[in-house]
Amino acid sequence: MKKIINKPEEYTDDMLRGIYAAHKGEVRYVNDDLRCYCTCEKVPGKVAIVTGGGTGHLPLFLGYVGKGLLDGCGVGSVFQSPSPEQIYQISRAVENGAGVLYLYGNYTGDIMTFDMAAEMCDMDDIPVKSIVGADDVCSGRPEVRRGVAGIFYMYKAAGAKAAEMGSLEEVYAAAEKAKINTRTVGFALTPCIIPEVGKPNFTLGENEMAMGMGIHGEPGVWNGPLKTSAELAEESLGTILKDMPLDQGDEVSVLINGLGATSLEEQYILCGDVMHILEQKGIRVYRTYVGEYATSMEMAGASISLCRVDDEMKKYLDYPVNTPFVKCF
Amino acid sequence: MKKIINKPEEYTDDMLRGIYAAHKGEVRYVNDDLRCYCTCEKVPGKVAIVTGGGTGHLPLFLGYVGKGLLDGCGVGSVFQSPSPEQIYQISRAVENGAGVLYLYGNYTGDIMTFDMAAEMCDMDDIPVKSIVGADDVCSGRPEVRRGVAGIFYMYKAAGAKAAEMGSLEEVYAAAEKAKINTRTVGFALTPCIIPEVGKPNFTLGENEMAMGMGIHGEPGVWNGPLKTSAELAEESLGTILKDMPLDQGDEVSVLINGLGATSLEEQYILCGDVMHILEQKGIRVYRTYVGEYATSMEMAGASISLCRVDDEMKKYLDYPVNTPFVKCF
Amino acid sequence: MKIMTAAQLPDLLSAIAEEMAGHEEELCAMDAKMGDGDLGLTMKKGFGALPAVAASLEHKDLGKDLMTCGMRMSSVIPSTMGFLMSSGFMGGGKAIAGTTEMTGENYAKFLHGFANGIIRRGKCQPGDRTILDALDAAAAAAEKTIQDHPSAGFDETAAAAADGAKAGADATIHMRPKFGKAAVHEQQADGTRDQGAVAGMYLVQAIRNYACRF
Amino acid sequence: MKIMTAAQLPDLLSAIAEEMAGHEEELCAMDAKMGDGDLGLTMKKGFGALPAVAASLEHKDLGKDLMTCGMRMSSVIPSTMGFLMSSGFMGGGKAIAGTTEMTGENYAKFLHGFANGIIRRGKCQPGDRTILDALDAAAAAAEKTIQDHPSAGFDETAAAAADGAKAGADATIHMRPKFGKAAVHEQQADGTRDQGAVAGMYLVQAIRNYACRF
Ligand SMILES: Nc1ncnc2c1ncn2[C@@H]1O[C@H](COP(=O)(O)OP(=O)(O)O)[C@@H](O)[C@H]1O
Ligand SMILES: Nc1ncnc2c1ncn2[C@@H]1O[C@H](COP(=O)(O)OP(=O)(O)O)[C@@H](O)[C@H]1O
Ligand SMILES: [Mg+2]
Ligand SMILES: [Mg+2]
Ligand SMILES: [Mg+2]
Ligand SMILES: [Mg+2]
Repeated sequence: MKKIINKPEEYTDDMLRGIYAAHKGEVRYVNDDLRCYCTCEKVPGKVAIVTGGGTGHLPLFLGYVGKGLLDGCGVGSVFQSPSPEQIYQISRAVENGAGVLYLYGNYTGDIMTFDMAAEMCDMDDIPVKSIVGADDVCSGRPEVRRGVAGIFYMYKAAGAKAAEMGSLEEVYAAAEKAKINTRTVGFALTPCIIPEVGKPNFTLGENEMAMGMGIHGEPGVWNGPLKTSAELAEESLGTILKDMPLDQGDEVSVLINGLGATSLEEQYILCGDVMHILEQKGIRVYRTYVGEYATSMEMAGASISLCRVDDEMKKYLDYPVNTPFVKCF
Repeated sequence: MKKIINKPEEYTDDMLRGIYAAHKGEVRYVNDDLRCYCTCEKVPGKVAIVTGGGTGHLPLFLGYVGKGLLDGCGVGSVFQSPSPEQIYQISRAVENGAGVLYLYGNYTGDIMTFDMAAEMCDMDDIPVKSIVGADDVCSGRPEVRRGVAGIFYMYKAAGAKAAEMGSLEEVYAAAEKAKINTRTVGFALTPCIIPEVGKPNFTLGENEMAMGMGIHGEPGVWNGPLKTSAELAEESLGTILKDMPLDQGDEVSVLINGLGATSLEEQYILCGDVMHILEQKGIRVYRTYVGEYATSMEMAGASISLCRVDDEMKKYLDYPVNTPFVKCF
Repeated sequence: MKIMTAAQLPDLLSAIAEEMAGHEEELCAMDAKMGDGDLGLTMKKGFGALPAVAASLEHKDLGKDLMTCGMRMSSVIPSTMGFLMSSGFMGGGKAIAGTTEMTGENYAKFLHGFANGIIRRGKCQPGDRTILDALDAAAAAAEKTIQDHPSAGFDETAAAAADGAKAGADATIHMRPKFGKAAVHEQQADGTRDQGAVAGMYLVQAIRNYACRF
Repeated sequence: MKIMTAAQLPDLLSAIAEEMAGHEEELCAMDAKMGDGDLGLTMKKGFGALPAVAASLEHKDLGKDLMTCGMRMSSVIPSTMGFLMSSGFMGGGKAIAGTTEMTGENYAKFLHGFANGIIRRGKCQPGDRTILDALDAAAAAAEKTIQDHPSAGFDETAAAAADGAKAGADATIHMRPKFGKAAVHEQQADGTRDQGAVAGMYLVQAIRNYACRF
């Protein structure tokens, strides 16, 4: 296991110590618990948005806490959920009197955590609404789909609406709108290693890849020989467009996401192939994001997300964002 | 070779096609040559800054072209120099009547390219000054040192001074000031693969790392068993501070740079260890940058840069930057 | 024992923790087949933390003490089974809030509340091949015991519940998984008991062993 | 031939390109020991592009044509040796600008300008274990020939230059590298000729072969 770490069991907390040291004054933790991660900025009357999930996906989840996006994030151990108590404490710290939106990925453990936290908030009369990202087309029926990189668009929409001082219902509706219009397909080329486990979480042959694999290594739709960038773009877009048909003249935002070890050079090669296909289909592109938005530590691979946009969604995407990890203008 | 690519020999141009497609309206190419990369924005009377170097180091070099930073970049093939003709054509396209600063890394081929381009500009009466980044402490005497991630600070200082409409001499002086005050130490954990070569550019044992290795795999000061993050921080800072002694109360900016495959989580763990040591030594930290600033495709490893700052340097660091790849506020 | 007092809760929890620790490797191996292989570890860790929690409480309300223990568990092991166990203890404790004694009748109520806590948290139904299948069968067996013998003690009820839990866990062999990683690796589940149901069974059996020891 | 005309430049360049292609593997192997192993490839590619470039020119000024070829080379092979060869051709061409004939005297001037182009580009000196050591010795040998026999032809001068280049390349065996990757892998350099000097030697030898062929 070639990682720049100290004790594997301190991986998450060592990472957090580094983050707080690097971004003093921008982010802080509450309840004396490093894993209760909050923005330093409180805006009275603003709906607070809280997310959370396991460590190992930076900039997901905590990287989206900051101006124009989220207010707090519960940080679990590697690929593990945060605790309900942590989400509850964060909620209390960041709520501004306008309620809290829980916005996180569709994973059993996380759902349970946030549901329990919502019940605790309920006892404190803090209004909470919950919505999960479930954009990963290859992970089953819409209700059971995992949340992956496409949650970026939900963060973006909800964050903008909250910053515009929308109500809890309006912020929820913005997130829901992004959810309905976003689809992702991802593929892995290599596994990653959970520090405390010390060995790869799955295996792939020398020239093998896994189409549709999840960010924790959940199996996808096929394992087979590595395809070219153009073939991957073609197949992924085919899967997305079968699930969310688009007409000529429709407009989308494109998110090309690197899973960790895949170079930015490759991400742009893939981006070029995706843009080429969209152009051929007469689908217009509004904004293109390329980079690491939801990773699996040092896993090699990428994902492609499309978000269908209208004037309202464009306004959300245009809204400026400035967190220690994510800056959009 | 597990890469998301099409033809290896099209790696650089496929990447560039993706970049131009993703960032239409922000960047463009001139002379009908994809590799002559320029910002779309012309500011009359501003000193133009041109950089260049081989592909495989994104966001270096072209990622630094944009608002508050550079004006153009010559893009070479993987780990190869751009041509003098390309630098010359870019210079002609981006110069705004106030001269051009060539700011690039200290590599033989690149020096020759920029020198030849400067001679061509001279024939057109375009004033050119040149300065190279040479921050890599482990690569020898100051004059022969390679340029690595620390060139970020030179870009930042020169870019801010040019944006403030400083003269060519002033922009050069800002870059030089950053150069004098910046040191970097890097280490690699795994090699990377040049697409057209198809096999790793060096080998390291299962538990082995290379301290001081260059971003093209140039040998460093030792190869040996992988150290912990805290040990790496200690040794790297020791090397830096021996070369550029700092006193208690001195102030620095810190740049933790991932070489490609090393996760952001690990970069922050390393950051935490670096900050801890600086705190113990009473060295204050002004701004901390963590992420990928100069990579080697999918090489695992990291580098640590310190830039000693005074009020002038702080002003340069504070100057807002907005390129498709790099955003600082 | 026919009745367990609130003050004995730390003892009971120690007995459960010991039992779970004894099955660590077995549960991990079962879980590894289907998922991440951490079930034995989390059960040992989660239950291992409870005796100290219970010992620090006032023993004035057995139901509330059980709820507090459950709440704590979700912080110690924030994983699916951690949350389910936590919700079970909270649901069970709530069902007997106000009492200081674990009678047979209260234990039946506790198990019923436990199963409901799981249903609420997991949005699951009996037959979905989960821990619920063990706990639901345990609760039904306990209730039947009380219906048949209203004065049945903690020990007698716990014995019936343990038999029910075993039958419930065994029944999962033939169920198709509906949730989480197991649903994805459906084939591997075939012919084995659900690991969560087995953990639930060990919990109910550990309580029986404690209740019948004295 | 005693004199080569500007119109023959494409032919000369073809002959050089052929010679370089013949040494592709040898130069790559030498370069691989020290650096990235691409030297044979780039020399083949760089010189391979020149005949077509030269053919497209007007043959009115041999010096200018040589400069244009040099300029082009830096775009075709933007690597250290590419820039050095390019600067050599540009320096050599500039030294005989205005002429249409390669006489012995002009060839000596060309080589002198070639060596100066390398010095200017590489900031190197004779003895630094580079291509310059071959070209500088070649230029010196050519100049000596002209000094001794002012009317010596292109062929005679080129023959002397080729011998000089060989001696210069051989002398690098005992020199310590000062530049680039070779300086880092200093030990590996010991006992071998500098690969750049060898490439320079093949260039000068190819010109001799062409000049003496007719
Ligand atoms: N929605 C659910 N409702 C009830 N039980 C569930 C549910 N999902 C999973 N389980 C139970 O949890 C067990 C897995 O627990 P655990 O190993 O902690 O999960 P993971 O490691 O996947 O988070 C399963 O065997 C099953 O009994
Ligand atoms: N500064 C210099 N001046 C003159 N010659 C040099 C210089 N640096 C390198 N060389 C020559 O270039 C040769 C290496 O060329 P090449 O393989 O193209 O370099 P690289 O692949 O390292 O860019 C060396 O053998 C040496 O002869
Ligand atoms: Mg990465
Ligand atoms: Mg990377
Ligand atoms: Mg598990
Ligand atoms: Mg070479």
